[in-house]
Amino acid sequence: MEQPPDTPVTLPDYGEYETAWCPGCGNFGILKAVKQALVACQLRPESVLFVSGIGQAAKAPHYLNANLFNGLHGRALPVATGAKLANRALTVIVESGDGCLYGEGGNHLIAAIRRNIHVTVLTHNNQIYGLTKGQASPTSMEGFVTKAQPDGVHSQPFNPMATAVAMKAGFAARGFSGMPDHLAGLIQAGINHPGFALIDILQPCVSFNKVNTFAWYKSRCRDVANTHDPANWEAAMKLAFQWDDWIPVGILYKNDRAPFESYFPACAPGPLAEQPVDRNALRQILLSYA
Amino acid sequence: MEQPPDTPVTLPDYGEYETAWCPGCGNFGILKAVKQALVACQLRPESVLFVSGIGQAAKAPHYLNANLFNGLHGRALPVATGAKLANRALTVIVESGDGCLYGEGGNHLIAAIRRNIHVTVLTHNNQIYGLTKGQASPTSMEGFVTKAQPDGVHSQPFNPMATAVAMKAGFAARGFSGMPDHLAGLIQAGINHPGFALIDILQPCVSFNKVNTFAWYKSRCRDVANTHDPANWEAAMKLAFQWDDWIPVGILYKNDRAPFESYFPACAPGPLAEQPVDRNALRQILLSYA
Amino acid sequence: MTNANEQPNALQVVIGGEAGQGLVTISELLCRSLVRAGYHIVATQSYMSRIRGGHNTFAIRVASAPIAAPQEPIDLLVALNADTFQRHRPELAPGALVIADEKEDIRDVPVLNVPFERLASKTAENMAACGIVGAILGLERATLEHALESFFDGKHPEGAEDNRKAISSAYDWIGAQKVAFRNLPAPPRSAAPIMLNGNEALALGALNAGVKFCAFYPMTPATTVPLTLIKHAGKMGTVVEQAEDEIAAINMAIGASFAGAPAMVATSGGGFALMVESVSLAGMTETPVVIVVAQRPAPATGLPTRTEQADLEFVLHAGHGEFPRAILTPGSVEECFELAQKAFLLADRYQGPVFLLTDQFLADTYRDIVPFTLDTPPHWPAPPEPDNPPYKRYALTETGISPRLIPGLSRHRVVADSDEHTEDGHITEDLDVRRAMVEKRLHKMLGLEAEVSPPVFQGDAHPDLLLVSWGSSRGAVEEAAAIVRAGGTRAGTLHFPQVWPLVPKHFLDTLTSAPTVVAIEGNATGQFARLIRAETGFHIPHHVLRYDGLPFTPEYILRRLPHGTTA
Amino acid sequence: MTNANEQPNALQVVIGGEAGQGLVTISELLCRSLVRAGYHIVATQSYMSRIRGGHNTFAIRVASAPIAAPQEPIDLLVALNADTFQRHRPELAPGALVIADEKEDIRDVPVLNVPFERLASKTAENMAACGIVGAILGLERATLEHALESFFDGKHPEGAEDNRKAISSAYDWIGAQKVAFRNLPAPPRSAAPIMLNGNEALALGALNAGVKFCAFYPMTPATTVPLTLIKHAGKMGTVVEQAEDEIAAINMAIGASFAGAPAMVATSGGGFALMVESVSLAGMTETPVVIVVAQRPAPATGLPTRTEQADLEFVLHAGHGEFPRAILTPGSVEECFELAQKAFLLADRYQGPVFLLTDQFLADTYRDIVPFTLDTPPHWPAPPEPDNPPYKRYALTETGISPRLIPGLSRHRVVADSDEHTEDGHITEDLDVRRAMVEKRLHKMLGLEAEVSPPVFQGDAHPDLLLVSWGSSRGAVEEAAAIVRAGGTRAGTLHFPQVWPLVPKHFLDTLTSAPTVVAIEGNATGQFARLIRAETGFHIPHHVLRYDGLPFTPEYILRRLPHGTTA
Ligand SMILES: Cc1ncc(C[n+]2csc(CCOP(=O)(O)OP(=O)(O)O)c2C)c(N)n1
Ligand SMILES: Cc1ncc(C[n+]2csc(CCOP(=O)(O)OP(=O)(O)O)c2C)c(N)n1
Ligand code: SF4
Ligand code: SF4
Ligand SMILES: [Mg+2]
Ligand SMILES: [Mg+2]
Repeated sequence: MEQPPDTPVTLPDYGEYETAWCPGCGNFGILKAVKQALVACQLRPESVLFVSGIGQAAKAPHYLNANLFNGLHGRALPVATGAKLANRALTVIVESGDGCLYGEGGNHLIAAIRRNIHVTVLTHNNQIYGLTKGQASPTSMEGFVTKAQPDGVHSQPFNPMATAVAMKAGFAARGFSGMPDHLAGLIQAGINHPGFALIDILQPCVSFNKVNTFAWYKSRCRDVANTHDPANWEAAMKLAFQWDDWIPVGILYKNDRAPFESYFPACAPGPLAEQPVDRNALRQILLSYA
Repeated sequence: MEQPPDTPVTLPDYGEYETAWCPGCGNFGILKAVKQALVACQLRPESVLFVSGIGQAAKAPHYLNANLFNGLHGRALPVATGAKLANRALTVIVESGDGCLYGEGGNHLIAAIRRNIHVTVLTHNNQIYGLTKGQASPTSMEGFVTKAQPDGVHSQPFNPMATAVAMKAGFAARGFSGMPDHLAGLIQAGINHPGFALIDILQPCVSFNKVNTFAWYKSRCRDVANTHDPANWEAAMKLAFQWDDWIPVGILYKNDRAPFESYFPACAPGPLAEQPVDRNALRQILLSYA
Repeated sequence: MTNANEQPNALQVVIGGEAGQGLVTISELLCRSLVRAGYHIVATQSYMSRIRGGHNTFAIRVASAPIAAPQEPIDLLVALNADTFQRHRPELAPGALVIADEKEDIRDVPVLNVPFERLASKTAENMAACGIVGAILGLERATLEHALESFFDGKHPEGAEDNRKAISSAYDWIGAQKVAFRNLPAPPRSAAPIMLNGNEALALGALNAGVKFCAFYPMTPATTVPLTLIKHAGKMGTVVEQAEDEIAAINMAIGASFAGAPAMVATSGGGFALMVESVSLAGMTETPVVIVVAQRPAPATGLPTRTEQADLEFVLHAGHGEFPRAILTPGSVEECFELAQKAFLLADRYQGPVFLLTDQFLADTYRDIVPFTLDTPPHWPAPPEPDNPPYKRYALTETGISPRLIPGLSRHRVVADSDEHTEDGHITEDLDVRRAMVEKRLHKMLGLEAEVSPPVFQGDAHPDLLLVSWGSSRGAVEEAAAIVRAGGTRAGTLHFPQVWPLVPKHFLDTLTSAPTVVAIEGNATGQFARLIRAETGFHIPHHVLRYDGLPFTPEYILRRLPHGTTA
Repeated sequence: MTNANEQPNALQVVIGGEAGQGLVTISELLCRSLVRAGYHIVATQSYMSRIRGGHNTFAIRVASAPIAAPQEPIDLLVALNADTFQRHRPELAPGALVIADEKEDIRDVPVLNVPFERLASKTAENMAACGIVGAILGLERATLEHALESFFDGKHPEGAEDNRKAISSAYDWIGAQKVAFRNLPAPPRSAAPIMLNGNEALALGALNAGVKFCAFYPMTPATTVPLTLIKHAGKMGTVVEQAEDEIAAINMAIGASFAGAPAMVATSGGGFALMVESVSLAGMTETPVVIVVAQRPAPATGLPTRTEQADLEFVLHAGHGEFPRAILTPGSVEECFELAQKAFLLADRYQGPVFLLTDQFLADTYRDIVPFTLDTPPHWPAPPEPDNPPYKRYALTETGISPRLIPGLSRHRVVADSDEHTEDGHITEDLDVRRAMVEKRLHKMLGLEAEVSPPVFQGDAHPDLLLVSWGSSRGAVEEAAAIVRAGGTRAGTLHFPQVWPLVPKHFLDTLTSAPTVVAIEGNATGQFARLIRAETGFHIPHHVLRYDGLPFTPEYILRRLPHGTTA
């Protein structure tokens, strides 16, 4: 199974696993696209670290062959941030649900955008809490009816793209699980973007979201690649709000701020785990307390 | 001391107290403006509930005569939300610091904006953690140096106005503690706005923020009232990013979404505390489990 | 020694299949029909943390006489897929019957091969299975049909009709078969029982106590508490809000409670962990709040859909600093209702956090219940308005209880602070005030102790074997003791419906006078036994522990009792 | 019975004033000078939760012989404002001297009226006070001047010069006065001690242990731990990040640790409360993380700048579910250094959360320290790479410890999961695996028990009076016992530098054989005594508790010992 490091990476390197998802779930398309992107990036499994939270989406990285820290609901981003700071050489990818990343984990998303840490976030956005059996998520549309919201959702949905663009995130893109090749391209671009990348992925949940179905998304999602310059902030902001008959998918916004980890001199020489403890320096420090 | 309810409310109704703030702190101007606004709104102290977190700013409501729940660092907004839902008749005002509301409490801010609950938030934004002796806050500018950030802040500052406008908050305004009359007007408008109102108040911290001083703010803050229509979202978005020689103060954005509490039929008849338990209904419900 | 399954009046039906096969629907329908027909049930749900696929079961123990616990041996196994048969084959009781599709190749055990395809449309096959079981158990066809009607409640007429037909064909088909299966005696009761699981009962108890506000963030196995409140929110005038996270949930509840609304939250271990800082806030500001912690196996995410009792010490000590609390641990669906009411009463009276500590097993288990009487509602007096200002929210009193007014509902201002505070609620750093306030708050423990629900002893006076339990294992423990007794050993049980505060005089004599004491706990370290020792010095030498995610059964306990303790 | 203050070799200087008067600067300068001159110090900070105004003190107990605790009586009171004199007047020892501005009207006690306005510019008046005290204590002028130089370190030359002048004028002025004040014997030492407070020592210990990552959210009294790391981050190659909240802080540390960096967090009760879910995560994923909890009085926000020991039970049981942990409770500044190292060692070896439980008193108290030797660094071995794939992160082993590889640093993939997992780290709902994993994790307790830092006994063999303590009260307890012994009673002390796990054979004999045992704890309910009882059944009948926010002193303890226990 082990390949010498100069062999090209191929799809089988990332394996095939049985999943715990419902047949027809949009997660399958995302899983496919992720593997495709990793191969396109020629990243070896042992150099990639997935970090996920809890939810149906968060199980995704169990279904490919890479390093994984499957942590708590809502807390993938700080774990990813710590891991990236500990070892810049790791490709760190966060994969989780809309509830996990925009609900429980909302504060970390904002902080990660502000930091611009080089972590790629893949949100499986099914506009619902799947694993807990169908309550509204932060992205559920106003009026959306569930068992927990029998009169419909009263809160305005969280618009991840608008918030990311308003906060001038390093990289903000929207994808659709039903366009896996297109999505793979976005993920590849996100991984290669040297800073924070948020990819919000529209994903039908066949079990609980009977409004935003595959067909619903399919008829709306169209790529913006040919008509939009991601450096154009105003245009990006407009596209972020575009959500009716047309939902634009593609890279909405991008800039070139320096990644957070570049500010830490300690991160430069290599993994923190391999840095020695300089006891001579420490001795000097101790004496400075005289 | 007790006044019959038809006596007009005057400043002395809100009292004068000794504070624990540093002489010269911007908090004094805010305290003054708050009292002025409450009088202008002709609100009786017993009908007003302040909710605050922890920090120098969060002490503010101790220095006036009204109901107060001074809770945990970062958690003022959910307490305020619960209280407002329990009693719509209360005027609920959240007062706390930038660290409290945008740092520890970031997730609640986003949720409160989405809900559009009728709560007025006054952020004492001194761009620093005051009470804990001067670490960077979410609004500290890039490069800002503190003991905890000796190489300067590397994160992009949180822009509360940009985020609020991007999220189409009910009411978003910026004030300056050095313009207390202007600020009082904003607070009055915020209280009267029937939905969520965020008022970000620039506030010099004489002890720890030696960059964004009174003079620094003073020379930059100018009102937008005459030139800007808060219904104009695009213009509001531009103003939200305006932060150099000119920092616009005033109401940047406003809309008329229905307040969150209006969706709960149970909130309509009056305070939940005064609603009886309908045991006949409950008996019917019990039997429906046969 | 007899076994639970040998009770002539009880038998166990297990329905197993994948998530998404409609297992829950038909099982609930069957339970409801059995209850309406007057049977007693203990119906336990066991499911995986996924929406489709996997392996789930619904185990319905049914009896003509009262029963209290699930049992292990299966008398009637409905295998909705092949996997179910393979998994549960070892649990089949002597004389058990398996019901499976005729296409499954099941051998060596009595099997009823059902031609489901012929009996029902694809989507109604599960309903045909339901009909088969109903018929075998001797339920009237009409009973099932009526239960089906209430299920559909006039909605989806096509689906309803399809399902009715499936039941009908099943009854028709089985009439022509010769099924050898032991029948249950006819049920003796004629009362009109209802069917509730623990979470439903808990929510209804809260409603009767006057809950007006609930905030929650979804978390298995607690979510059905708020969902039950939501279902009845319109009629009961309750505000229920799904919060952005658990921290928000409990702070909303505290805010609502401060503003006068009896308030609660419901969550499980990991969600509760996020509430811990605010438990301390409720303690410091003396704000009533009822906190439901429905336990599941941890640490961390653990096994989200299984059961455990490993959060006792965590809940007992959750929150920084020292302040009073009470922890109620219902041992049955009825106790969920009763103790939910008590929780609100205590929270109101002692002004602080009160816990209802349940678990997945109790939360999800359906029982037949005699409808509760609602005529003794707990008392929520309007707080007396002190007439001499200044009003002092935290006035130092003998009981530690201070007059609580509601902001906006009196002429007074109400000030609460998470910092140490003076009697009027304002922040202070006066260290004498500090000492007085610590003592005032802790003084409330005395009142709480006076209102403790004492442990319930059952069985022989002066037993040789004493089984100690808390929370959901009550039924299994009491049934195990009954079997031990039937075997000739003097046995008793001591069930704790409240684990904090503990009042040693309630139980210490019972403990010290029994030759053999065994603690039965759904955790790996014997947390309650440790607590008893911390409070009394009494060391419970024997343990029966379970931490594999499954609930206690009488059989599980009997197999693990110390050697020589049973005759 | 003698009193602490009657020790001929010790005296206490208290400097009091408002926040913002430069109190900390001059006190630290004075301490440093005293330490450089060879004196022993215990310098305790007592401050309010505000930036300007209020009342703060810095109490410097100074001695020619080793001392271990603060004392109450004041020998030299420097009153930077009138309020200081009023507050501390009752604490003045016989023969005490008060130093105050000549404008203050202080009577009835010996007072040195200083013309501060003449001695220094407005901003340097505090430094003049510093000079006065230095001169009275017999410090050489040059010692203070050198300390001032290191303080300014070449920066702000004008301010530095102003301050130097103030010291100089103070020395000149006092030369002309006749000050009657008892002098301390000259210090005996010639070693070159350093001066550290508990938090600094803790951070330096962590650095020596190899800490490479720390995330924090500011919280008094923990913040100076990360601030110390930040100060030396450049030289030591440490990454320190201020997180958006405490939940982020601990998850960042867990992420960094998973990726191989020895990692820590530091916070206080309320902030720790937010980390509780992630403590359970570290337990489940078996990720090393060192958690510093610097206690302060709670519940909730409590008294942010005062001290308490009321989070022991909270920290012990924090986190849902059951998993191993260790809790180290340093009793001195030296133990902060030592136990910080041990914490990293244990976290690494047993792969989970390890706690350092300190408090505001210890965190902020300066002591003279003999520089630590750094030549016995703890061992961080590169994990051996198993050569037969598949690599199993959670392989079941006899010790419960599984081979830990670092993702990206080997050929293997490393998979960790907060759900229950198989040996290879993947999510499972297999209930047999569950049971095995629970047992594997708890099995690590055995190893932890074998490495416990045992309690330290001091004093007479077979004491009649045994004082039991944990954490920061060690010094006060040991001094109190010394005084009792000097009074003719056989007394001993048992200090616990580690409170979990407890190994009864380390201490049970000592406890049971002492006629009178007293637990000394900085809380209101006797938490550690309860823990001892839970683990051993032994009931400590007497308590000396303190919960007003102030640290223990020998005097406080002596006043509260049970009647008849001292000769
Ligand atoms: C602290 C905490 N709160 C709640 C839960 C329960 N929970 C598990 S998954 C989930 C929501 C899942 O929704 P989402 O993140 O959108 O993922 P999806 O299942 O839809 O893919 C929740 C609330 C939890 N595991 N932890
Ligand atoms: C959970 C928690 N974390 C940290 C703290 C410590 N703390 C108190 S105030 C504060 C920051 C204050 O900054 P800000 O909110 O901006 O208010 P300011 O003092 O500047 O007015 C912090 C971190 C706390 N009390 N609780
Ligand atoms: S519940 Fe929804 S999101 Fe989860 S696996 Fe099924 S279809 Fe996918
Ligand atoms: S520290 Fe800053 S914010 Fe706090 S009172 Fe002083 S000046 Fe104001
Ligand atoms: Mg989702
Ligand atoms: Mg601030």
